[in-house]
Amino acid sequence: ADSGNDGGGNGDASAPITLGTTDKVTSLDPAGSYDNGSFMVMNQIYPFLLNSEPGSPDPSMSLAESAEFTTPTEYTVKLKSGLKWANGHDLDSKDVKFTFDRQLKIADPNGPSSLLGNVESIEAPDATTVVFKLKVANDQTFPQVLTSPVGPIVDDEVFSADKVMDDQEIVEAKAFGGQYVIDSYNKNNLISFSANESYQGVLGPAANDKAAIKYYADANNLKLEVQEGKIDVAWRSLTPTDIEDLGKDENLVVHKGPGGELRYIVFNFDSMPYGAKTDDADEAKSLAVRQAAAHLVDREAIAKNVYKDTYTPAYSYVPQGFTGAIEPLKDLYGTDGKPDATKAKKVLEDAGVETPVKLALQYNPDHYGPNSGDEYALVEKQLEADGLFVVDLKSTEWVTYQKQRVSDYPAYQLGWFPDYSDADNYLSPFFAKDNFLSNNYDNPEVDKLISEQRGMTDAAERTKAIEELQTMVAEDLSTLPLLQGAQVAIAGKDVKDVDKTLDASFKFRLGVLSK
Amino acid sequence: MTNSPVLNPAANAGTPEVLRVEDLNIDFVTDAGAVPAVRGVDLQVKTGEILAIVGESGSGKSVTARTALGILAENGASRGGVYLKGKNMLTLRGHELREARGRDVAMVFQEPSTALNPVYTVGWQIMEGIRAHNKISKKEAKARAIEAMRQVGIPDPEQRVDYYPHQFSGGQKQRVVIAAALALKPELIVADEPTTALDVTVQAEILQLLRDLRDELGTAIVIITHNMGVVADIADRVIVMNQGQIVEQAPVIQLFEAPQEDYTKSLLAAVPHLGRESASEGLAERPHQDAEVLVEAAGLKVHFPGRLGAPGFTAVNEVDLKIHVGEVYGLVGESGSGKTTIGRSIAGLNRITGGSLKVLGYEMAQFKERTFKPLREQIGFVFQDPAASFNPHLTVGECVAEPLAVHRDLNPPQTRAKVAELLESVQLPAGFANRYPHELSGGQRQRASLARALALEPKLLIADEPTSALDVSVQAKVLELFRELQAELGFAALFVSHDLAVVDQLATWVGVLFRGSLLEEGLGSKVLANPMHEYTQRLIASLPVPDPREQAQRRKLIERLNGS
Amino acid sequence: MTITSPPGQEASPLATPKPAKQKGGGFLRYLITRFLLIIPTVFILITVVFFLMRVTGDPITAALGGRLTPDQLAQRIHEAGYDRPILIQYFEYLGQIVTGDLGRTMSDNRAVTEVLATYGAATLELAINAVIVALLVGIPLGLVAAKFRDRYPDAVLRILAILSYATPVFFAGLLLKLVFGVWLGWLPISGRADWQTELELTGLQSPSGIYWLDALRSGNMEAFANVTEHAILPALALGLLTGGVFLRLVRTNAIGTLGREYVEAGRSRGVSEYRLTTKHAYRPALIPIITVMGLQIAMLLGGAVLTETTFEWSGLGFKLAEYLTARDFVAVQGIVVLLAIIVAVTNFIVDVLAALIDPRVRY
Amino acid sequence: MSTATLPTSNKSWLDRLPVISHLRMSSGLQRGMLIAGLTLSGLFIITALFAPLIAPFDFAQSSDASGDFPRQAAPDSKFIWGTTATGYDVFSRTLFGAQTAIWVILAAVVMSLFLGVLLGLVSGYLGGWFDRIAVVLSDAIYAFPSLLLAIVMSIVISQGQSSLFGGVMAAAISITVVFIPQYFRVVRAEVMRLKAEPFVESAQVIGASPWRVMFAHLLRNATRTLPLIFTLNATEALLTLAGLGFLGFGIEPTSASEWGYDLNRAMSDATSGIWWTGLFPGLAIVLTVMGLTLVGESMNDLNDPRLRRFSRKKAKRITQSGQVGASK
Ligand SMILES: Nc1ncnc2c1ncn2[C@@H]1O[C@H](COP(=O)(O)OP(=O)(O)OP(=O)(O)O)[C@@H](O)[C@H]1O
Ligand SMILES: Nc1ncnc2c1ncn2[C@@H]1O[C@H](COP(=O)(O)OP(=O)(O)OP(=O)(O)O)[C@@H](O)[C@H]1O
Ligand SMILES: [Mg+2]
Ligand SMILES: [Mg+2]
Ligand code: NI
Repeated sequence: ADSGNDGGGNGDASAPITLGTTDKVTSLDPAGSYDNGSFMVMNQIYPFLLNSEPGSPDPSMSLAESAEFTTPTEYTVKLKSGLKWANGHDLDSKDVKFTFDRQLKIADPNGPSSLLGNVESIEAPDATTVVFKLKVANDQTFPQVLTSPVGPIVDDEVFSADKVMDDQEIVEAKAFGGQYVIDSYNKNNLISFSANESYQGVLGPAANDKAAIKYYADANNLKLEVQEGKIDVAWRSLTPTDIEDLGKDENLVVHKGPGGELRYIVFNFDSMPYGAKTDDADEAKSLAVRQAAAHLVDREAIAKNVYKDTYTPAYSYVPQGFTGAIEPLKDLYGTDGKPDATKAKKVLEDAGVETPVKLALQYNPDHYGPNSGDEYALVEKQLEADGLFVVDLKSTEWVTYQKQRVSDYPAYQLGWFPDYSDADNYLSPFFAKDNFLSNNYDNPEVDKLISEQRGMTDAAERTKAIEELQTMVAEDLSTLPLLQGAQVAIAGKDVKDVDKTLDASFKFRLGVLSK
Repeated sequence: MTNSPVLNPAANAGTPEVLRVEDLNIDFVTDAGAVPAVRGVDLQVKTGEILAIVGESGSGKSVTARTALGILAENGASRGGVYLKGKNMLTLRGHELREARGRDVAMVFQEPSTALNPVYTVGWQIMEGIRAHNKISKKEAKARAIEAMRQVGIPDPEQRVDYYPHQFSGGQKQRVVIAAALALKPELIVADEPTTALDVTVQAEILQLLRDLRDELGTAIVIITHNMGVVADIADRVIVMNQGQIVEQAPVIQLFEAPQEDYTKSLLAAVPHLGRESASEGLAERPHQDAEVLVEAAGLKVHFPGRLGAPGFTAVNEVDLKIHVGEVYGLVGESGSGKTTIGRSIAGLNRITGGSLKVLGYEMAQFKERTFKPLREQIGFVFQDPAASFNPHLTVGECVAEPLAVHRDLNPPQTRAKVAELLESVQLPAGFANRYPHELSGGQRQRASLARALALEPKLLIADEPTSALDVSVQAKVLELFRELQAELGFAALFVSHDLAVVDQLATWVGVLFRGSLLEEGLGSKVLANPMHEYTQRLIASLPVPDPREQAQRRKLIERLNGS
Repeated sequence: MTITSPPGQEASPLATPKPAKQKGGGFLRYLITRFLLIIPTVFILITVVFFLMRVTGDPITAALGGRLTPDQLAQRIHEAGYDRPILIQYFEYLGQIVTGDLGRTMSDNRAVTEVLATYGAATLELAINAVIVALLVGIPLGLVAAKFRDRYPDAVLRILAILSYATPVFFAGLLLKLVFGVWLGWLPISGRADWQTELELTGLQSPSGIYWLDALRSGNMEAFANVTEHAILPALALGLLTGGVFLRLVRTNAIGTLGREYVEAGRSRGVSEYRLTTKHAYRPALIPIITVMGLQIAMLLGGAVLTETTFEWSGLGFKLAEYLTARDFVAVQGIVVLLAIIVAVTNFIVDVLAALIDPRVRY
Repeated sequence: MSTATLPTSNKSWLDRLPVISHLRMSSGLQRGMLIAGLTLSGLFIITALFAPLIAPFDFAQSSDASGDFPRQAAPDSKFIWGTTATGYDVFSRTLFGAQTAIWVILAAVVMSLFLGVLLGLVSGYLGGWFDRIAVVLSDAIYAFPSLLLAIVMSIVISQGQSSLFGGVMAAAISITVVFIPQYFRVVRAEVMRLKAEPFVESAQVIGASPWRVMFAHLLRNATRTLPLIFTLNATEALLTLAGLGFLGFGIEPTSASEWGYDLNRAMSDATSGIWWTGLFPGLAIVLTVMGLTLVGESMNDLNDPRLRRFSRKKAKRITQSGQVGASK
């Protein structure tokens, strides 16, 4: 197999693009994985009904010719006609129905089927029509769901209806319908792609004929290889030091885009100081403690010192760049986004809280990157700086962390990466009743507004509701947002259009890159 | 060949000398400081002469002899001159030294098993020396190796040349070592205790071989030994060493018949002589035979299973014997004949695998440590190597008190008193109780060991070669003590030894063991003077006596036996 | 260690022993007995790891990104069957293993057997390279050190050996990477080949997975050069570590044998010192050395985890560390089973080898 | 070795202490190596003991009265070995790393010593099915790559918790489990050998109970070589700890300073030209392990008469100076 690697050839579209990453693939089967690494590859090889064009987070028609609510609980998608899979099979509504039925049936523990929680059933009345019957009416997030990890459409003649497929089987059956097909697949080591002639989606034909993804376990090696020009683009999880260093390299360009990742401290309303289940339970005092903490944290310092600005300060529950995102915490706490010890002291005094407040804080060292330790060491310092808090900082490994966080930790670190690019994905999982945080936060007004906004068909009205929600939660401080992640890709100078794909859809599209 | 050593022409003056040592001094540096090993030694060896160097352990025999090859341990330093055919081996270096080694002088070691490299064939090892000195082809070298092996009397040398050392018996290994030494026809062979590791019967053969070599090739031999019998058997001239110095030098007959120095006299006096001082002298029948039987073996069998599927080994086979109260039973036999195994079986250290063995009425076939334990206080045990039988971390007093601690309930002062009493009974000062075992000499340790064995006043004592690790002079004293104590306390004893003379001195009733079977039993004086079994005859004939004239007679006897 | 000849017929005057060739039917028996000993070792390790891994938590919690409520989590664990009695799971697993089915990994959904085949080849390649380096370094230098013991060559070699042992693979790796990769730019610092080469080699007909072998077979010398370039640093890092250990081992044993009487006997025959070292001392020293080297295979595999991680050598050790982090116990157990078998088989081979080299061993 | 070298007990107790007696009997290069080893090890121990006094800052301190520490600052007069990406002082962290290391080493080696010796003694002396099981088990564990075992153990034990004590104990226990078989094997082999020694048999024929034989007679004799294994295992413990830290299964930076972890974090620094964050912890590991190994190896050589060495020069000097006659 002679890839077009014979040097020279600059400027011609067939120069292969190599992407290096540390994000591993769990499974190529959309039913079997729910993580960034797998989804990144799926984005290259599977078609979506709706997908976001480079540069925009909003869904546009891809396989779909049209998609809309035909009744409040029926979302009807019309497919383009004459669609084909790379292996020559027809791509029609049967494939679509099969795809989603299969997700629901398999419901693999590692899979994203939970995103289809609102789907009652799927019907395919004819070859180009698919009707999604929904449980909740007018779900404005549903189009986004179709672009999410649960959205890749698979070939019903290849995939099994009730079992997660082996990657190799998928590759051998050429069951691809995205911009690319996989030529050779060496799991979590090397994947090589070539453009899919039969792709008719919104992304258009790939800007290069061939591409490859090389996997690294250690970001440091990734960094060295991009520096040496062995790969063209390095994507994600470089350490701040690496990024800074690579920025100095004149052959490389650091590309930054908005990030959907949010990092915050979660408070458990039962067990935090003065929490509902503590001996000296007092709602007002407990609120004061959270507020004082909000007054004291210096996000800019963390972003700059620990992350060298690869993260930005977050003053909101919805990351900047999303429709409806505002920064309520900037106004409510500290002064101009800076910490303010006097305010913190006052709020504690007013509530009659004895200082210093003892706070047990947990973070996780192995899931959110190696800098978590540094980050929380700094948070500890900031909280303790003025003698208002005494922090008992501990770390726990991910598996135990996940089991214990709900029951055992009064306050702890958590990060969130969205399933799809809608502000709702930052609100309902956290602040609706019985959310996955299980931190005993319960504000009926918030709960009500959350379920209402999902059904608001008027975009402006919905944006307002989202803004209002952010302010309400900022007052309650169920969680304390600290940082928002940026997307960083390092590419050789000769690589074009990297910035195009670094948008708020958080989808890395190999197809836009070229040399 | 019947020429007597006295008549050996080589002993006369006028023949050229091969080796001359002048004012040799050797010192070693050790942890404890410097050790003077050799002091002002002068000696000569002439062509065709057999010179024996005798002396007690540590007297500097080996160190002196090795300088003839220019071999000295790293931590040693020498002064003086060792002239081998005129070259000073102390100052010779590199190539010249290698030239001399092997060609002019060769060495035969004490332990043939360690002197041969286990992973190469014997032929390879013999050839190596040949090829180191001669530029000849492999084939030629092999032919010469085979020739050398034939010369030392190894059957089928053509095949055996490709055997590995472990495929030879101990005596054959020693022959191979001698063959390797002979291969280059050196003028001097240094043999450092070449027979000590061998059984007497084999020893006789090796000594005969050395003598033949001298006679046929005219090779000069320096033989180191502490066995006066060997000296009497083979030497032309004798050097007696003590504490690094030469005490006396004389032709062999003169030395034995008219020793000049006190040290030599005492040394000779201590050597046990077969047939003299027999314990059963004048007895006609077995004493104590009506007394109570303490140990009774009937068809006793001990079999050791093999490892990893290898066949096992029957060490004791169908042995019947009885030991009566107050009797000393002597057990002799060559190495590996099962003597120790019988002793250990009686003490419950070995399981028996067949037949019956009653010890103080207890059937050992149904041995259980718990039920046997009460009987243990009536059995004492003296081990061969006194150094190893004491726990190095306990004082002698603690060691001797050990049986008391286990079986008697004494308070510390009582124990101390008892220990002092015991030490006194073996003629050791009470102060020795506070010393550690290694701070005692070998003889003192064996006395302490005896004290421990007798602490509970046992009815039965098992002594497994209690003196074979000791020098003759020390051995004589320990044996004397043993005899006195036995007479005084009247315990019965199983006395195991491979030294017939020693057994005869102590035991009235003697059993001869051969490959696990008891060949014959009887009064010591009878068995040794008038052996019934052919094996016993050979055994006794092979034992060299420390008297050159008598030994010359005995050698004729052995030749006759061999001829038959 | 004292090698004493086994007890047996010693000299006897009445009959000359018949030394016969000892090898024969007994050897097969020895082989089989020794081979059967592999089974308990492997079985024990499987069992130990099985239970240890179950204590560490379940893979489902580990895999999910903190998006589920505790109830949902419990539900999913239940569905996957990880809340059943552990003994039932254990016997189920044993039954599976016996049929040669090691299951599928939980964290990336692959057949464990496939994982073993793919990454096992890489580890094998690394181990072979490292052992070659180690032998080339360890044995000659060890003999030199023994010969010159306590003189300067020895002191220098020993310090170097200790240094190589004292430097953790990852630190050595870091230094090697910095010097040869970053500063000098001579050698690649990670992976087993450039991605283009790798693509080509994996695309071959029935690849062996050992890249230099595949490159040679394909006849592509460029690929071979590329593969070799990549192999150098990892082989050095791991090989030098092991080589240092070998050096010390050879030195100690050679000194031991140099002090033996048969060496003295050789010397007394006028054999040269060079020959005494290389022939007399070396061969007998080899027996304990081989035995201990067999045990070193475990150390080598341990070192391989760190080496593979440092140099991104996608072998078993590298994968193992990853799967451990993911608490993917199906994968971990599979790898452990293989490692256990490798270790047990190596020790078996070593024992047999030692027995073959040592003429004294009778079967 | 089959002949025991007996301690010369007429010397003062000081001279009989393992290391000191070794130092006295060494000479030449061997002595040089022993002294170098002792110096390095001594440095390590002193650093560990007095880290809080010597170190200018705490191991997790990133600011002082004059403000936040610079990040990744090159060595200068205030931060003599520079600072890390978190602003910790490399010098202080390296010093405190010695403290962590020594805790882990001590805990691990002492625990494995205790258990391993006990098991080896009982198993070797009593034999039987217990012995057989213990041997197979320990062989299996011994044969398995120790680092991997330690990783698994550390996950099991710590369950991911990071407190100082928890972290240190988890590391220590993981290492303990790996080491027990080593002590077990050594002691058991020694016991098996000693069991056949006449002094043990002489206790048996006297009728001493198994417990008495084991603890009064065998224990002291069987543990003769342990100081040696102790030092060698200490190095292995240290390397295992560093390996754990490097792979991220070790102790968190805010609970204690650990060299392996620091090295891991320094990997990306090093490739960015920031050499000081990795070099010093790396060197600390190398030097400490070297020191301990040198001590262990020298002791090994000196314990084994075959390996012990006196120079011919020294012998010459002594003979020539004629002081021989004087010494006893
Ligand atoms: N390498 C050495 N280092 C220290 N001392 C030594 C060394 N070799 C010999 N000696 C000492 O030199 C003295 C003479 O030793 P040598 O071996 O010559 O005795 P020997 O007469 O042959 O005794 P044996 O009959 O026991 O063989 C002894 O005290 C011995 O301890
Ligand atoms: N534990 C054992 N396992 C296997 N064979 C053994 C064992 N103990 C002794 N033997 C063998 O049994 C035979 C008799 O041994 P024993 O020790 O009784 O001989 P011995 O007559 O005391 O010899 P020596 O004079 O050399 O002490 C020997 O061949 C020996 O190798
Ligand atoms: Mg001697
Ligand atoms: Mg015996
Ligand atoms: Ni030994």
